[in-house]
Amino acid sequence: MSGEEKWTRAEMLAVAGSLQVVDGDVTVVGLGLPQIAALLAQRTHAPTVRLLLEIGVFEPVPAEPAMGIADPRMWKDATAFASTLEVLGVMVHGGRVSLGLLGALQVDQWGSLNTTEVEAPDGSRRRFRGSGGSNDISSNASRTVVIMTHQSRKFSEALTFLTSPGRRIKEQTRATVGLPSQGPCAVVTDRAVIALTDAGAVLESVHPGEQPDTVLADTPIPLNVPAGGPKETPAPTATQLALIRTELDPNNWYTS
Amino acid sequence: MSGEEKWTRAEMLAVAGSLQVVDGDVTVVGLGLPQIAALLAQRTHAPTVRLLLEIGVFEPVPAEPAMGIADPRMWKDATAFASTLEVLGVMVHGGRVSLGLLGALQVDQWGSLNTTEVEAPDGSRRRFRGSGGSNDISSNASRTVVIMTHQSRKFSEALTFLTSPGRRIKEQTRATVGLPSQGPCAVVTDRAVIALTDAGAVLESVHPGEQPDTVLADTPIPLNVPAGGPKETPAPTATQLALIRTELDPNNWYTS
Amino acid sequence: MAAMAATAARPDRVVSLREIVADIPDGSHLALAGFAITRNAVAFAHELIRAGTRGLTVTQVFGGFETDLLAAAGAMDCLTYASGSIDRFGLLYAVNRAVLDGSLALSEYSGLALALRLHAGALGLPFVTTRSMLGSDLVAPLVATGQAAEIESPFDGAPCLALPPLHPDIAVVHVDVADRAGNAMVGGPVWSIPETARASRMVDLVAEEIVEVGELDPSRITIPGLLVHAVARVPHGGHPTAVYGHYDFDAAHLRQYAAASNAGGDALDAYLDRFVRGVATFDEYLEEVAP
Amino acid sequence: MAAMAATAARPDRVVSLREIVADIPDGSHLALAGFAITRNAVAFAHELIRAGTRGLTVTQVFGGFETDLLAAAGAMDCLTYASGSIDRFGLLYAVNRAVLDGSLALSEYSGLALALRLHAGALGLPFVTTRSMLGSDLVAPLVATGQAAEIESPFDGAPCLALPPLHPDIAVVHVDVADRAGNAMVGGPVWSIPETARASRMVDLVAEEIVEVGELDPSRITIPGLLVHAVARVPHGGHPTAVYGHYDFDAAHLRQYAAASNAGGDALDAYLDRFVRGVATFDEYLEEVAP
Repeated sequence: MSGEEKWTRAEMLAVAGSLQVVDGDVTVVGLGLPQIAALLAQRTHAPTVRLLLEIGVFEPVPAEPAMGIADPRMWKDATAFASTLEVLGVMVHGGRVSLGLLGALQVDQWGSLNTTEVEAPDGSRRRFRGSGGSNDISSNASRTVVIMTHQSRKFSEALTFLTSPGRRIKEQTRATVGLPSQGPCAVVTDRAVIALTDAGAVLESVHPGEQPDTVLADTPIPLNVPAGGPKETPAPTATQLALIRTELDPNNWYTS
Repeated sequence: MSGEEKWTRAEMLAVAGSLQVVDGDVTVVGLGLPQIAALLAQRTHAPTVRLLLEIGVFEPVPAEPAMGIADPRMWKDATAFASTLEVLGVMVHGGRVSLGLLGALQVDQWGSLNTTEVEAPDGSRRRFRGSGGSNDISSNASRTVVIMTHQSRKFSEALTFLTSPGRRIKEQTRATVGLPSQGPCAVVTDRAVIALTDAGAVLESVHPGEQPDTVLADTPIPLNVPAGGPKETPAPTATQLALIRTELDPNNWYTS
Repeated sequence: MAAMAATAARPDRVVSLREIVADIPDGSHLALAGFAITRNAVAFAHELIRAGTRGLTVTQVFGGFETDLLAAAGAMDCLTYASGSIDRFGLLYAVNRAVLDGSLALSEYSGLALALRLHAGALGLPFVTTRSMLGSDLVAPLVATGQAAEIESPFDGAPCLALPPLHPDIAVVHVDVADRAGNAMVGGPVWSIPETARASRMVDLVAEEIVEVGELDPSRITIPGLLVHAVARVPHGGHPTAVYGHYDFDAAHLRQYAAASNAGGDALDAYLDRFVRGVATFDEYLEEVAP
Repeated sequence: MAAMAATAARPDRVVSLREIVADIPDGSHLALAGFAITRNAVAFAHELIRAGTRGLTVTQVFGGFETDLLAAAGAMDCLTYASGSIDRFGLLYAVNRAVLDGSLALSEYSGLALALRLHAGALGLPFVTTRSMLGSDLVAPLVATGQAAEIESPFDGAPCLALPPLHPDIAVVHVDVADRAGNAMVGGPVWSIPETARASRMVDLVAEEIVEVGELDPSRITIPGLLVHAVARVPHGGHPTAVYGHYDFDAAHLRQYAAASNAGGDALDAYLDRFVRGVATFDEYLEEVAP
């Protein structure tokens, strides 16, 4: 527990992530905490957010916790069932998605993501999920937000594998590479909100109870600090916490 | 009436056209007489012919006469309703169609078709339907058969407009142009059956009552005659005629 | 910050046909989705003609009655299509006449090629490739106007035709039923309706019937409401063309129109005056054709 | 020549699951269509493992339980995918282990890029283009192996990625219901099922239920029977994954499998011996998991 022990770090992360959703956003949601953040936004400040799942689901309004985007509980009250070509193609590649919410194993200062493979200090490799729609969403959505826990090893100037492109890709601009949108605009962790800009990453806010210096020390990428220091992220409200605990994740699958 | 006045020319055409269908063919059918020929084959010697309509219809078994492929009567008992991309794309362009049955305004000795525009001797132009799926079918089906009435002006070594490619296209082979299949294999008219081969067009058979010389004179394209002369096309059977008159075209929309 | 129940805030996209037409400026690039004598957006075409909208570019894979009506009224400057007819009732006489007299600029494709351009537009693909049209006279005018390019496959060097994506401004589709949020269902074959709607920057629907959100089977949605700008209810709005599962085409009326369109001039003007310009609404037209 | 009534001669494509598996030689290129914990062709994977089929290449846009099972049994030499997991239950541990120890060659794409390769295969397109994957580390290994090419649009010079069509030998899809001629319906979202089936040279189906031709709504057909080689009925054949509208996933069994797959070695062998190799049919497996 953090923040005077009133919420878990993962709850804080879900809340801070949800605040990145603007009402009216057309949003593709990745597996895990992005689901909880999107549903929390849908149930609070962004009732008209339009959710899309790459499995081929339009505008679901899930009422029960789900084990992932392949869990039919996540498809509840969808307006249309369709295909991956329809969601990742027509909606994402077609430029109709305003926000992607993605998880990551590793992120660089431009918001490029690794969801494929990491290397331990001893040189051994671990493999994860791969791209799925993550690359398509990072490449094509108007903006994307990365939602992940904050550990030093997850921030790197040299990703083990660049699965999904950020605002710059190996010193190239997105336009040079041929990508249409601005790309990632924030990394939200369980300790801070890092804004991504064309001038680099900025420590926008730290969560209640966090010290900016400690966060900076645990974020080994070039990270700017605004004049006057980072703000404090708004604390979760009782309503948000109640929603997470009683409806969105009562079994603590995501927010323990 | 021809053939001892027992059948109309259009009936003979429908019958001769139907004989080009082999049982088991996957067949895309164009508007007009090709419909009647295909349905006649389905109701006689080719009961397992699989019909497809470019409007997005799989395996219909029409029981009533239809005014074209956009007439819902033509879609009866279909196994699947789908899209043009599914029929002209997956089935035709994907190489899964063994036979296309097409109409034409004008044909050359290689089976290239004009369904777009013709020029009268006075230089005035008349415009028709355009390609629709005709070009796609001629370009991609394993074989195609042209079904049309036999008038001298419909045969030309120099088409006013080459809508759909034949076995050779302006002296180029299909392979050179980039087309996958052999292309048109026959032109069936209300007077004769002309086989199309890589060595040129051959007057394979003339219909009962037709004189080979007259047919040749009315077919102003290079046309080979087999040693021993053309065969006689089998005459319509009573069964075929009864089917056309009582079920397939009782209103004489196509076979008057 | 109040919590909300797990029920959706769904937008209401229902408007009148007149509002749909009022949002279409002169010179717009329309995508139509009828096919010969089936599922034409006839009520929409009537309203557009009454509004006096001019200078339209129309893209439609398979032209039909609605296309010829717009040509007859002189509403169209440019047409992109793969073919057109009113099936056995006749050709698109008004379209063909306008092409020949130079008042209508025509771009012609094969059915698949034009469907693929719309499909590429729908998916946001940089371009799409095909073997269709290779060697035909369809290619040269398209290449000359930047609508196609002859290239080789980077994988095996095979010749192929590249086609750029197509993005009409506004698609107008006649559907069986839509819910109030615009999720719409088309019964029977759908020809090029899916990619025509998805390629367009805006989608308007005319529906035989409108129901509440949640009443339609999500597995039967042909056009997701998320892509839809507005939907208007016009029962029988496809007359005289057929709408599968709802009504047959009106053969007598199609014959009457085909004769007028083929004749052109005063005969066609008389048709338009009586059935389109001379009525205030589509309901009045329906009374005129079947009093 | 006798005339026939206007009723169709429809083929009967119903066979047993064992016959489907017997037709799949070692070294085949299979296309699978499950997604994580939903609609996996588990009965098929079991039968394939019991048949001892080896050296398979598998293409699957989103890997899942079935994919890991084939890796666990050592049936696969090559895998082409965009991602894989068993959702919150875990990763494709057996797949990942085989990739790291070099016994499984992996080609990786983005979800859209691989779906587009299958889509191009389905439509017979010379190649397809996308902006996805540009700039990422996914590109270089694909370019090096002829699976992608960096090109420019012939229309505006924009950089894009060209991808060749993909044609697996045999697709195996678990469907809700098929008729005896193989016309099949999938309820709920269909992810990459349509293009996975259409890209493949042959399509086999496993169906929860089989009905007579004519009983299904032609507007609800996900895979036309014309593309289908054979269909076998195996109720509950997706267990322990979910089949929408039929049954939920079996969380306890997925946890049990995930633990065994993560542990590997004897634990995974014990799982396979008990639930796959140690039973003669899928019905026996179903009794073993829910006696």
